[in-house]
Amino acid sequence: MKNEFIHNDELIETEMEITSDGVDVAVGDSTYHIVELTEGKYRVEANGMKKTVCCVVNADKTFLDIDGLLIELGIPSEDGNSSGGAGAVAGEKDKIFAPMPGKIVKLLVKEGETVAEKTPMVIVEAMKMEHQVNAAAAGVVKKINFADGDQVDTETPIIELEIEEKEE
Amino acid sequence: MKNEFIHNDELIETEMEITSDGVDVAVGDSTYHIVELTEGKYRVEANGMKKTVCCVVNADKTFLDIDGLLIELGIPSEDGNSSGGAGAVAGEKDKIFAPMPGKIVKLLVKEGETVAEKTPMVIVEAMKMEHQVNAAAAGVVKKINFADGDQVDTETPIIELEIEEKEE
Amino acid sequence: MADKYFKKILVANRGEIAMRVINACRLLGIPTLAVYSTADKEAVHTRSADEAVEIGPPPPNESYLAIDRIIDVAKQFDCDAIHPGYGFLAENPLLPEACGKAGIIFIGPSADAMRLLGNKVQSRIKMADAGVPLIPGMKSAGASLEQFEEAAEKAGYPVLIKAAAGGGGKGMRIVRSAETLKESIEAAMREAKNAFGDDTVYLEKYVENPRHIEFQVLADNHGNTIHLFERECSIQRRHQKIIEETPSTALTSEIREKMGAAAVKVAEAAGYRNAGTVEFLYDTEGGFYFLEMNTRIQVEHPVTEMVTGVDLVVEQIRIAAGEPISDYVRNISQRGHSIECRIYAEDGEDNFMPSSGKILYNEEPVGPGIRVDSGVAAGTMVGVEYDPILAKLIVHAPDRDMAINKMINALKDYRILGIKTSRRFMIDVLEHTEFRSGRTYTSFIETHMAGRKVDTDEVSSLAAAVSSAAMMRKVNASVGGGKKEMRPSPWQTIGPWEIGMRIGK
Amino acid sequence: MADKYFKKILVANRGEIAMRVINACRLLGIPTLAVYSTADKEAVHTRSADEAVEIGPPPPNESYLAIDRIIDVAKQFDCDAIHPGYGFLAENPLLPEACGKAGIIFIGPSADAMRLLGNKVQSRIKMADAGVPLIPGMKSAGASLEQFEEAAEKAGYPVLIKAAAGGGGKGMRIVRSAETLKESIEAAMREAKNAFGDDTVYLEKYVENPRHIEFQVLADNHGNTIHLFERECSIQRRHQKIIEETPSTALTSEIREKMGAAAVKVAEAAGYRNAGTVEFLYDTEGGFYFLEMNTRIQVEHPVTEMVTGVDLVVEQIRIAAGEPISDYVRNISQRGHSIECRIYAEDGEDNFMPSSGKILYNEEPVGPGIRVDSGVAAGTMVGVEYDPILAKLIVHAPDRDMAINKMINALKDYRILGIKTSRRFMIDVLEHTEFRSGRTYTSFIETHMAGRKVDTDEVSSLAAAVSSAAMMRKVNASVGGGKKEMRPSPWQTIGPWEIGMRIGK
Repeated sequence: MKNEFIHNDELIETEMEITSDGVDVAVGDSTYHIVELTEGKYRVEANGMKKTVCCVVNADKTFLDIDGLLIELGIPSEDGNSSGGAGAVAGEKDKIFAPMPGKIVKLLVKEGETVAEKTPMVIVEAMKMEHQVNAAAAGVVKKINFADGDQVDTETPIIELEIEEKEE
Repeated sequence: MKNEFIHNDELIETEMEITSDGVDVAVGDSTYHIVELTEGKYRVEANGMKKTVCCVVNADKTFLDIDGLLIELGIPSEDGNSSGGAGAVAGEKDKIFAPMPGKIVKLLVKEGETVAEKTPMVIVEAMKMEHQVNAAAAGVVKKINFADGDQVDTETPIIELEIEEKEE
Repeated sequence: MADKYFKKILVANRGEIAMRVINACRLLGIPTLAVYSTADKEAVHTRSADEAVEIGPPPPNESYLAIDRIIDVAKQFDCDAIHPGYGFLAENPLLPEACGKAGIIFIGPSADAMRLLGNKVQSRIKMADAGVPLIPGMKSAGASLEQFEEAAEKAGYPVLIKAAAGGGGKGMRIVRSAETLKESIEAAMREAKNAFGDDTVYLEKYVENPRHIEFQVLADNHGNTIHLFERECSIQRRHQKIIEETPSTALTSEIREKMGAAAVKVAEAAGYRNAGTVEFLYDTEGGFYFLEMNTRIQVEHPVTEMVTGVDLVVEQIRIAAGEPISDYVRNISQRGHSIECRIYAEDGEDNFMPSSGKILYNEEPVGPGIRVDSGVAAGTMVGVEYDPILAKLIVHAPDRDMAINKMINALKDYRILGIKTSRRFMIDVLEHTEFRSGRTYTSFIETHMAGRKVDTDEVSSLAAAVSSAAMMRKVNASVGGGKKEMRPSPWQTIGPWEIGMRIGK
Repeated sequence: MADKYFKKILVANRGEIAMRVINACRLLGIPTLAVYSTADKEAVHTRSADEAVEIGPPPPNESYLAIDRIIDVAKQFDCDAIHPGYGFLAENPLLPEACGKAGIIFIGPSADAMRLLGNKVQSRIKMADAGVPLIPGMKSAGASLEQFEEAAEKAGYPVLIKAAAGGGGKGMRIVRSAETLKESIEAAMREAKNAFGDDTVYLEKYVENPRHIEFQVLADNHGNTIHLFERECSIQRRHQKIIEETPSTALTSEIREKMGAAAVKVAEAAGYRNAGTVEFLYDTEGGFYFLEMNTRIQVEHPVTEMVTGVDLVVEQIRIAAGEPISDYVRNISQRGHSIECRIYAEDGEDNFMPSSGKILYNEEPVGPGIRVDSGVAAGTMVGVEYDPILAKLIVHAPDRDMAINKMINALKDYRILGIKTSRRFMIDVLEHTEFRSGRTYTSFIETHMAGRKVDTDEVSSLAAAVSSAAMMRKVNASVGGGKKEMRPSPWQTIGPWEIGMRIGK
């Protein structure tokens, strides 16, 4: 049985075989022996390591807890796209979104301005705290879709950037 | 949606309707409004009473916890039989079983002997404790299938009784 | 039980603190009534109280802050006392006043004490008069930029801008040089205005490498005021406490006694009743300065309970009912060590960005000396309307080293999926040698955790492997074996309502 | 942590006590190795230790009692200490002897102390010499029926027949008249033979309306022996404790001091080291009689931990490593009240008949002052091979009334489905006015609960209603709406293995 997942823009392929007491999952060079303890809770053994990992699947993502570290993987849909995964939005470095629905306190850049990576772009207030959103990459401010005081959701980009192309 | 359950040899019929936030289940004159809190955990409201009840279904029984009280209901199969429910074995008052796999320490009756209800019949040792099994009904000992010192399981009756018929 | 103290207590709060109050009432055999907004129809506190009454739509000022509505419900449902928890109305003097008029007991201090202590500027003046040590700074709120500039020069940079009505880091700014003073004052005023409806701010000397040490106090109506030792709450991110402990590694028994006496003096000077907390800044030379007194039960009260054996919410109820502080409580000592970690809906791997969504999985750690005060369960929707605290994890052990070990294990065993938390971040703090050695200054996270990077790529293979196994639960075997034909089982969605709805359609 | 005491500890037990030891080791940062029989391949202790080694088939004498095998595993996997828990090898002097030969530390008393105290007859003689009060009765085991008859006449009926090697109610019989003496001796001998391989029994006066009060003791290798106050364990069914508490409502501080001193005297007379428990019978006139000393950690040790703040298993490990009892432990006091309820796999509604099967649902209560020591989880198979204890529920509160309320609520919130437990029975005990008033004699259940009838018919409608709702989870909606066509979803079976197997087919 094969599966594919997306993490930080990278595709991870797995191959699973049923064993007498659980499954063996091969990922790259490693094979993980996995036993379900209760629904959502798995014991994993690989290369002498033994861990209990929790995982649930919801919509197009898997949610995992590995020793307190939370990871989400995207599940590609049939047509090859994925909306999920913490890394899924990382491909959209040219768009600045509000971290959560809130109000724009102050825009810190203007259209046409050149910004470096990590330049503070906008302050959004949500849950009674101010959150500063920085540029994920260097570039030029192409478009600003809101003004100070506007309510924003997390779907519409506040600022759109023209990303500087780097050697990669 | 209709369901049937068996409790202490009696059939209980229920009729369930879906509501906006859960289900309404009618049993006899009462209607219970039930909302699932998490899998296996339900909030029940009826006649001003409000309770959290746990219930799981396994094989042909439902297992419930009502304020620490444990109840099992049998689910009748398509052909009308039920193997489940605490009351299911109550129909077999003519057979004396070991409460759990163990060893017969001492048979207290002989074939042909007439016994009253609650007469001690046999002592079985299991889990390092002696358990005395009493007659569930008055009758005559028809057959004894084991001898002192024998290992017994819970499937084969240790003693078979000829039950005295009473006016019922 | 001889005396039940009250007929029924209305719990004017939500989340873990509402559950905490409900549990204390169950302990005393007092029935509880929960109030809830429409967003909390299925919340844990709503379904846990003996009765629950809807009081309005999600925005707090139309529900949890609606004093008139809450008083009406209390009267209608025959409640003779109201417990405000923390946050919401807990420090609003209008609630005890409204209670007084309605003949209902408010479980907390008087409106007057609240007003005095709620104003940071006034309370500083009062406490200075009472001889309690204060941080050098402005004696009153600044009106002009010049006044601020002058005060800053006098105290010496760095200085701190604080909201007069504030708390919890809101409306607070550290200023390290004169150039950034103006913009910091403006930002602080903006936040203060939004958070408290009052943009008054003031300035004081910023103590470098301080610890935040606070003392729990209890005062009854019979003239007794006692302290229940300290809590150290130095581990803060953005001025918000995340890890608290007691005893503090910094205090000698001599200093503890001095600070405890000062805390009692503060409460007495304010004419305080019920449970409160006196906050001090503690410097590296053993000096301590009064910051403020919080007029409510604190988020971090459980660590005090763990080392003293006192149930503070029970004591709040007893004191409100007119009982004197019992001998049991007056004779307490500190026993062992306790640590609390706050479980917030925030991303510890991404600058504590608030997180919202549905809790898909919730498993709490159990075992000797482990306590979880939680306000959520699997299926709970965590929105952005309310305080992002989900739960508190508290441990107790004979000594600090063992308490740290216990907390690290408990954080690993505490499984919440569906929303982000900072459990891994807190594990990294607890495992840090500086934390282990007790050098816990309020700058700890800035100093030691700023460079922290978690490489999730390292565990991505493991994550994908377990995800594969979990997918087995997601696909419906009866549909067929091929990968193409797999589809989600209609029964596998978390969220009970969806099930009824699907069948209903 | 400065000192880890041991490199690795082998836990020679299973169930909740193995988990308890593993948790204490995690607290100290000591790695653990679990041993397990093939029946326990998926048991909670097997998967919780850092390493786990299979040691044999299910029958205890081929696995958990196989000393040679356990010593071999300890040597092979570099364990320098063994903790035996309770039951199994805990009181078998051959284990400490084998440990000594292998250069492994046994976490417990010496073989000599175990031998002396393990023999009830010998230990009575020793303690009588030391001046510890004893119940009148035979000074040694009876050889002939005449000797028993004579001793019974002298002590006066009722008398008690007890196994010399026994404990836990096995091989024990109360005899109220001379006519039933013979058959009772025979039954006791039979049980003793089966349980301990030794049919030696003896006779003593049976004290009517006694309480079972025991004292926890700790003794180190530096000449210090202390007691950690009492536990009252009077609530017993078939001589098996089910509810324990501390402090006892029967003791004045004067009598507590006297009994504590007697307990220390017993431990000192036996040359005892590590943790042990001295059991007394306490009569209605304030008299107390030495019964026996248990040379292990007890099932009910958590109540002592809750009121003293000491971690007894940690202390066992420290003492075994040669550490003196710490000042922290020596300066303890009793704080608040603690109660423990044992959660056995047994039917509280049917004469405590043992119950076996798979645990289908397991939800543990949480909250301030609630502790669960559990050895099971959802999916655990509970068989008949081993001790039927599943878990222990422990509460702590400022006073006894609050502790009782907390325990009743916690028992209701503790949900285990699939096997029977006696939670409802224990709730009924706790709610009984005689329990509430503290009149807890060992005859409590016989006297007050014998007539107890639970009418499950009363709640059968409620049960059927909830069962209907639960059936929705069981049927597969995709198959069709009609009742006839409903069938179980293949994914709804609890039990992870079945899933893999089904797909595999």
